[in-house]
Amino acid sequence: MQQEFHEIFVKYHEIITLGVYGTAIGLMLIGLYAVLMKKNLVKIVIGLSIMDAGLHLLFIGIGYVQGGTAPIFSPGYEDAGDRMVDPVPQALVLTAIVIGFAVTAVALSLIIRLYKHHHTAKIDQIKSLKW
Amino acid sequence: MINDKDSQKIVDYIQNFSRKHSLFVMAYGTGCGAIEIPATMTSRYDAERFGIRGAATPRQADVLLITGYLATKTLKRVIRVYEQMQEPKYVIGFGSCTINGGMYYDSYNTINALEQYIPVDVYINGCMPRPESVISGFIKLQELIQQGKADNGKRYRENLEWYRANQKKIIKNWKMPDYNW
Amino acid sequence: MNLFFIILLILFSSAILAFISNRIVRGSSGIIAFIGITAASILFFTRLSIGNTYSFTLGGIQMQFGLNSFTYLFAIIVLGLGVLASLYSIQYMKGKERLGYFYFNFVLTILGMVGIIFSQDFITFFIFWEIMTWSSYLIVIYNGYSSSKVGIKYMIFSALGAYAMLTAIVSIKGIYGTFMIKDAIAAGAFNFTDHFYIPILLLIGFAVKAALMPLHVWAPKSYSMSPMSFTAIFSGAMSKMGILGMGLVLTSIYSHASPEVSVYSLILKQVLGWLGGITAVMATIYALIQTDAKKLLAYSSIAQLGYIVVGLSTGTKLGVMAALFLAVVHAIFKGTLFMVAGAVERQAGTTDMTKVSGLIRKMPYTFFAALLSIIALAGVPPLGGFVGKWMLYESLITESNNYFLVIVVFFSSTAAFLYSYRFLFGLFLGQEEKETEHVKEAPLTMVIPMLILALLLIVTGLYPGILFEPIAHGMEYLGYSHVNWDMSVLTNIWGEQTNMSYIFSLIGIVFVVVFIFITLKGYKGTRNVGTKEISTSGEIPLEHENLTYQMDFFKPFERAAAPLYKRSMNKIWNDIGNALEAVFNFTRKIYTGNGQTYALFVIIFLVILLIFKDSLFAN
Amino acid sequence: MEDLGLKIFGAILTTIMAFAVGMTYGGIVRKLTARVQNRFGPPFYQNFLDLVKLQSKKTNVAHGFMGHTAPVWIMVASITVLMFIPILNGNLWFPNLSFHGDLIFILYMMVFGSLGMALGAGQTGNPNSAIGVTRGLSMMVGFEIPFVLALVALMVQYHTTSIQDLMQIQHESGTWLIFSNPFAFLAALFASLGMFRYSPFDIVGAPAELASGPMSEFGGKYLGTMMSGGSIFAFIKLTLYVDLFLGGAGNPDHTGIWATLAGIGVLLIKTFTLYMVPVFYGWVSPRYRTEQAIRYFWGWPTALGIIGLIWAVY
Amino acid sequence: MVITPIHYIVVPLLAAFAIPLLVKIHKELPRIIPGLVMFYNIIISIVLMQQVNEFGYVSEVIAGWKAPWGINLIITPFSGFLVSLISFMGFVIWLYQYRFKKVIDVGELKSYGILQMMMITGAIGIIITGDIFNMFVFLEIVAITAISLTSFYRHRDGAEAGFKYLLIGGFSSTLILLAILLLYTQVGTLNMAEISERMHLVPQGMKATILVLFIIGFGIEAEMFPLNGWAPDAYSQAPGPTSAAFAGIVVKAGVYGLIRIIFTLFDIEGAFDFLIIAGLVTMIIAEFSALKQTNLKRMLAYSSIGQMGLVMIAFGIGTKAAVFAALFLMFNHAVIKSLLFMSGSILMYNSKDKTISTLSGMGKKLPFISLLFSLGAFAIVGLPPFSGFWSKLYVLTAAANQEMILLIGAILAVSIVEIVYYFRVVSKMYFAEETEHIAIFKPSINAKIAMGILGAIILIIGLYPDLITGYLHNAADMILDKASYIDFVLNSNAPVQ
Repeated sequence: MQQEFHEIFVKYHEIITLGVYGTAIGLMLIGLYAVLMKKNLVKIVIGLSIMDAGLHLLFIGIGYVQGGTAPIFSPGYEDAGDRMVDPVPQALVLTAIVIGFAVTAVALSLIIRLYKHHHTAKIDQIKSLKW
Repeated sequence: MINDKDSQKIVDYIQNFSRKHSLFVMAYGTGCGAIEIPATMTSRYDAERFGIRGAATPRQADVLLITGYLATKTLKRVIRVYEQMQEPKYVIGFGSCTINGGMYYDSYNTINALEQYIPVDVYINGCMPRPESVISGFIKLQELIQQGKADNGKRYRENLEWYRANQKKIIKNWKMPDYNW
Repeated sequence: MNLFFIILLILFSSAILAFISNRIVRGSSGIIAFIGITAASILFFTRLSIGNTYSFTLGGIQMQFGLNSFTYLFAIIVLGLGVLASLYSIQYMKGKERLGYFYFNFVLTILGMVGIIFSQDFITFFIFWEIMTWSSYLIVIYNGYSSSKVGIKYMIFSALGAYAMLTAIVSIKGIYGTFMIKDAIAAGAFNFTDHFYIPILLLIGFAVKAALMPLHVWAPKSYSMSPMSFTAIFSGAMSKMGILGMGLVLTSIYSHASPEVSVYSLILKQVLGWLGGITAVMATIYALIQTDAKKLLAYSSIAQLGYIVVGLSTGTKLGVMAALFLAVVHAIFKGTLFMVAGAVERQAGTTDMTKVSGLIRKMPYTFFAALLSIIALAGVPPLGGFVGKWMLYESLITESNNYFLVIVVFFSSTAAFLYSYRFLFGLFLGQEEKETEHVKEAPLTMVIPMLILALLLIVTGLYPGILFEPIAHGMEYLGYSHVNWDMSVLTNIWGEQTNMSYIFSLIGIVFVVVFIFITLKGYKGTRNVGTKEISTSGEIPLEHENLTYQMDFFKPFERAAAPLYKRSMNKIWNDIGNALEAVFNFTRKIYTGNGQTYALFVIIFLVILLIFKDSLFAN
Repeated sequence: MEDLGLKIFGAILTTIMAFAVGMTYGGIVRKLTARVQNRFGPPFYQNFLDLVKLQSKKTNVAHGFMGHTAPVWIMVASITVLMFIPILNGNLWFPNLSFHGDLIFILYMMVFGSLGMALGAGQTGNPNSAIGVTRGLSMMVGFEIPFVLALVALMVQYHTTSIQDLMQIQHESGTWLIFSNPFAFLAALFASLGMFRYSPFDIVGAPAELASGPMSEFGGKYLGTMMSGGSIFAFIKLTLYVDLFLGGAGNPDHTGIWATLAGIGVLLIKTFTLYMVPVFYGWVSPRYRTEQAIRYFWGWPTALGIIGLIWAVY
Repeated sequence: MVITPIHYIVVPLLAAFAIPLLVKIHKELPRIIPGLVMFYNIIISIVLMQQVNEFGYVSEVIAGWKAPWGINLIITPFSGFLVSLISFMGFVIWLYQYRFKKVIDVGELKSYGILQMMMITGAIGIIITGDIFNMFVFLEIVAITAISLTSFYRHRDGAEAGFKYLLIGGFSSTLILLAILLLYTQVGTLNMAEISERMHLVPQGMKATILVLFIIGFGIEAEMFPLNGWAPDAYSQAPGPTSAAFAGIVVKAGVYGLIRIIFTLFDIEGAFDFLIIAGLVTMIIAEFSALKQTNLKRMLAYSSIGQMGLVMIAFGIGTKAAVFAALFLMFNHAVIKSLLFMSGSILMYNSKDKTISTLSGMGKKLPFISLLFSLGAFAIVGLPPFSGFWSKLYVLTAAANQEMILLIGAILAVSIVEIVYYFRVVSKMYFAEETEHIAIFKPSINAKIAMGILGAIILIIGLYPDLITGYLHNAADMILDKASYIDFVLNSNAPVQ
């Protein structure tokens, strides 16, 4: 099973890479669209999250090495040094996900607060601070 | 060396001569007589040849010319103007009205005899007196001045109480400053 | 410890003390300020001599204090006027609020001016300049919120000037590598060859304080709004700081301009001269329609400063001498006049000439001081003001050949008679009003400084040489050689003379003779009467009737000169200000308040930067 | 010290002469005016009579110190200016102090009296006085402009600010300045109209309107002294004009008694001729309002002055 | 106990998380503990600055992995200066806020203490870390805590400001992360020294792209126009001490990031010019907008943005003198703007509707606060003899050395605008008739002491700037000396603790 996947990966490596990158960038653009165009606060936050997700995907994609293994020196994989996927992006993405989570949490709490005060979640109606 | 009395005489003569020939007239145009003044002053009768000219303010004037009837209301102003003139000063009553009230002798608001309120040096008779008689009146005044008989200011000062009493009879709300000049 | 620092420290500590002491003993700060300024002056005049210098480093910048004969001249003005004004101030400010605040800034202003006089490098110059500016700003707004708008105007223009100056200063540092005034001049910072903007910017900076034409709009209200004891200093001494700087810059421009670029310096001469002339004319014209004596004096100050600038702009010996002489004399008489206005304000409650009149019998000494100063201000012989004017005209006619400027200046000077008369008439002559019956002569400590200054005017008229001596030394420091002067004979380069001592004695003799004649002749028959005893066509004015002619005093002139009144610089500046405010209002609309817009900004900025990244971030 | 005595004598003589001539001119003008108006007119010595009468007034009213000294200022100004104006060119008798003051000084000193009187008039408290003063001062701003333009033109043209030198130049060159710079002269002439305050520029003291304006509170000795001062001043103005534009009088080469008298004769002729200009102008003119007067002076006279100045410079 | 840079991070974090526990012991502890921690921070700073003076650098390797493999903390004269400044400001701000409100609910107090300490920790972390991703993490810590603090008061506008901050901050984090990602793909390392060393390998286009992303990411934190939409709202809605902390701490960290990126990581000359332009535009727009503000704190916020623009300009000039001036500006801005925010919040607290027009009569009601506010106003507009003057002078001199006359003109023209709106407030405070009579909230004594300390610093530095210029010169040297930084981090020839 694993072998099959591996072969498929090797075979369609470029397509998959392209797909991953494309998906990542697409996600980011979708997120961006949501952030810039959607009026609803929640949707904006969702957009932010999608954007983050796209970015994370991009990270992972970049860290991928063709036919890579987990970046762990374990028995049977002593020679895996060349084939290891880059561990750093993964570590970074982990951190970034956590941060993104925190941001989303704070954002949602703020939205609740805003909704309480303004009775709306439309961003263009929440403009008491201006000029 | 001439003594003091003689020199005083000479000085007096010069002073009187110049006073006589330089009469600044404060023409108080109270009544209809004022119409004669321009005629007197201008080309035809030319009073200036006698040194007579108009003065705009009582401070500079020598002669107070009361031209015609004097309403009780006006009297206050006349007295004020008269008192503001500086000595030696002279008063000419112009026209019959200043002598005895003339055609206004029984008017309720016209004074009859000017002399009761301020001393008068020369009266000019007539209603109206023509410029000729005005000039002759002035010449009479000049003669008086030359002789040193025109002592209008002195008379007023000395008989002030009498004049005041008369004035106050006419002017009910007396709010005049005291005569102190 | 160095003497320069000691003097500054005395002033500084007396400022602080004055600030504190008012909380302990009410009203004591005035005395402390007076003592402090006097002590500093005594120390200055007895212990410091011309040529002393002291160098030190602060903030990595080499600085120097020193005293040269040019600045010494201004020290006389500042400290002399400072002592008298602070003496005057004690009674004038008595019973007012925030005395600590006032005196703190008062002394600090003087500290600033003394510091300017001490400074031999641009940085200390600028530091003290700014100290002077903000402390005086704080006094301008002392009289409450109504004056704070005025204060803001003052501060804006001061800042404009100061920053123009700062630009020039740092440019000098950048280009010639020095902050020392002397080194900069020697290096040719002012010689117009390249970097011609440096002297121009410096001149703009000084022109603000000297209230030169387009930059003068702060002055009238600032002068009239601040307490008069301070305005004496403000107009008398502080405006001279602008003259000090202008003198320094202009003379070095004229003496260092190389022949091939001297045409620029000629243009500068003309431009400055005409600016000065127009300032004089316009300020005079506005002065004579004022109804507030303080404002009148304020405008008159501007006009007088215009003359001084005209004198400086000539750059000739006589012209500069005239300007410096006028500067000193202006300090004297304008100091006196503002003190007079203050005395009237204190005693009668207002200086509005439509409300106050006929104070001459009530405040005879004040009137005497005012009379002498007004004579000097109008430039009528034989007082000091005339000497300055004479030299100014002679220099314009004989030396710099600027004939039409003479006419302009003369016009202003003639029109100055109008407001001079207006001032005296408005406050002191005319009917004695019922409202001012209670008025009494100002207290002794207010009268004494006024009289001292007024008498100085006589001295400077009779023996202008007393002032010529320091002026000549100062001019020699500036690079003029063989400055001729005489104790009381004024000479122009064509050889014509005016002998002040003859004039003085003749006027004196004739005055005494005629005065005795007119007093003794008919002495008995002469009666002194009050102002109610006037010939009013026989009418006796009622109590409430006002016989004083004060409104629209120079209406005929106003009508005749109507085109001159049409355009006011004030209006132009206001328009500029409004336009700027509109711009500011527009810019803040950028912050729409919509978070999404902000996000859009970010993305747009990102996209723009990415598009232009290669040109922006090339190696 | 003998020299000083002589000088003082000369000074007093000058003053007396100026006074006498001024008063007589005034009388003659009155007479002439009367003749023009088809009147007989007062005698030419009428002004003296007026003066004596005024001085012999027994009572006087003074309004405080400034009011008291107002005539004094006029006299001071008149006599001081007189002392600084050379009456005859290079004459020993009348040099006075003319080497110790120049045109600029005289320009300023000439307003001294007006200002002094204005202050005196102000103290009287009479509103008419104040109005008159404002009119007078405003008008002064008017006529000073062409006047100064003319004077500056002269100074520039001949590189001197001394009246004595200007006279000398005219004497040496044989041409009067009126010919070498007619525009300046015209400007100055127009200015003189305002200076003499004859009609149409007599709104200052407009008798019927302002009760003689600044003088309205002065009588007796005050008015008399003012009159004398004014007479001297009239002479001063005329002499100044003659000195500046009409070649002056007197010959520095002949300073004998007869030459002096002849010089005075020439001076009288010239001054009288000049005096007639404002007088004639006045006879045929109604009165201007103040602003009209000012505009008048700022119009053609100023233009002429500017032309004169340009003429002088180039 | 040996004091090492890690204490900066560990101690406050530990304290922050200990607070919820300590509350159980005593109610007052959440108030006091931040103070102790801040004070400890100051001690660390003093000790470390001594070492920096002695050896030039102090560095710490975390978990024994030497750079470039592990994360290292490094204190150079530059970062040491900033860290000391932040520590000091942190302490002063704590002093100010201690008993700021007498009655406050413990939950709030607790969370406030935690957030604030984390924010300061984050800011310090940004500065002392040598690893770019670590920097990102600290930046996020700062951002999240700052957002929370902005909306700390649970009123309407606080939440709004917080949300805007969050929205823009989200972009910031995304872009920085993207930049780090791209950078990593190019150089394969996250250690800043090593990145810098390998930077020449990166193709030009890529380099510029990364730089753009970084600039925008950090520019948001550094309040660069047009990325600063969040700033006025956040400043004006945050609690007073937090506003002060924004000006004194958060922005400093943002600018540090920007400077570190531009000066150390990249070798692109164009970035300097860009900084000048961006700074200039930021300054102009911000100061212009400030003029017409009615809310005092918002006005101060715009002013703060303007000041940061000036700092950017100064860094953009790029010479040693300019960098020195920029550091001086940062110092001054931290001190003065904090003072202004502190005193301003008290003034606002006492005015009816937080507008400038209701400030009338404050000079009498709150003389000390008003005096300090005026002092701050005078100092920030650069009037001598206050400290603001010197920094402005140094900036201008540095610009003049490059003959940038127009730049000088622009800076000074904007300063005039600054003068106008500050002096308007001052004159309003002192000279306007009192319009509203409301109960006065007197600041506590410790707040007065805190403000007094800042005021004294302004005065003392103004009168004798040499006290601080030595450190600043060292710091400026370090910023420009990229090679020795790289050399030090990678070769570790300085003492490692």
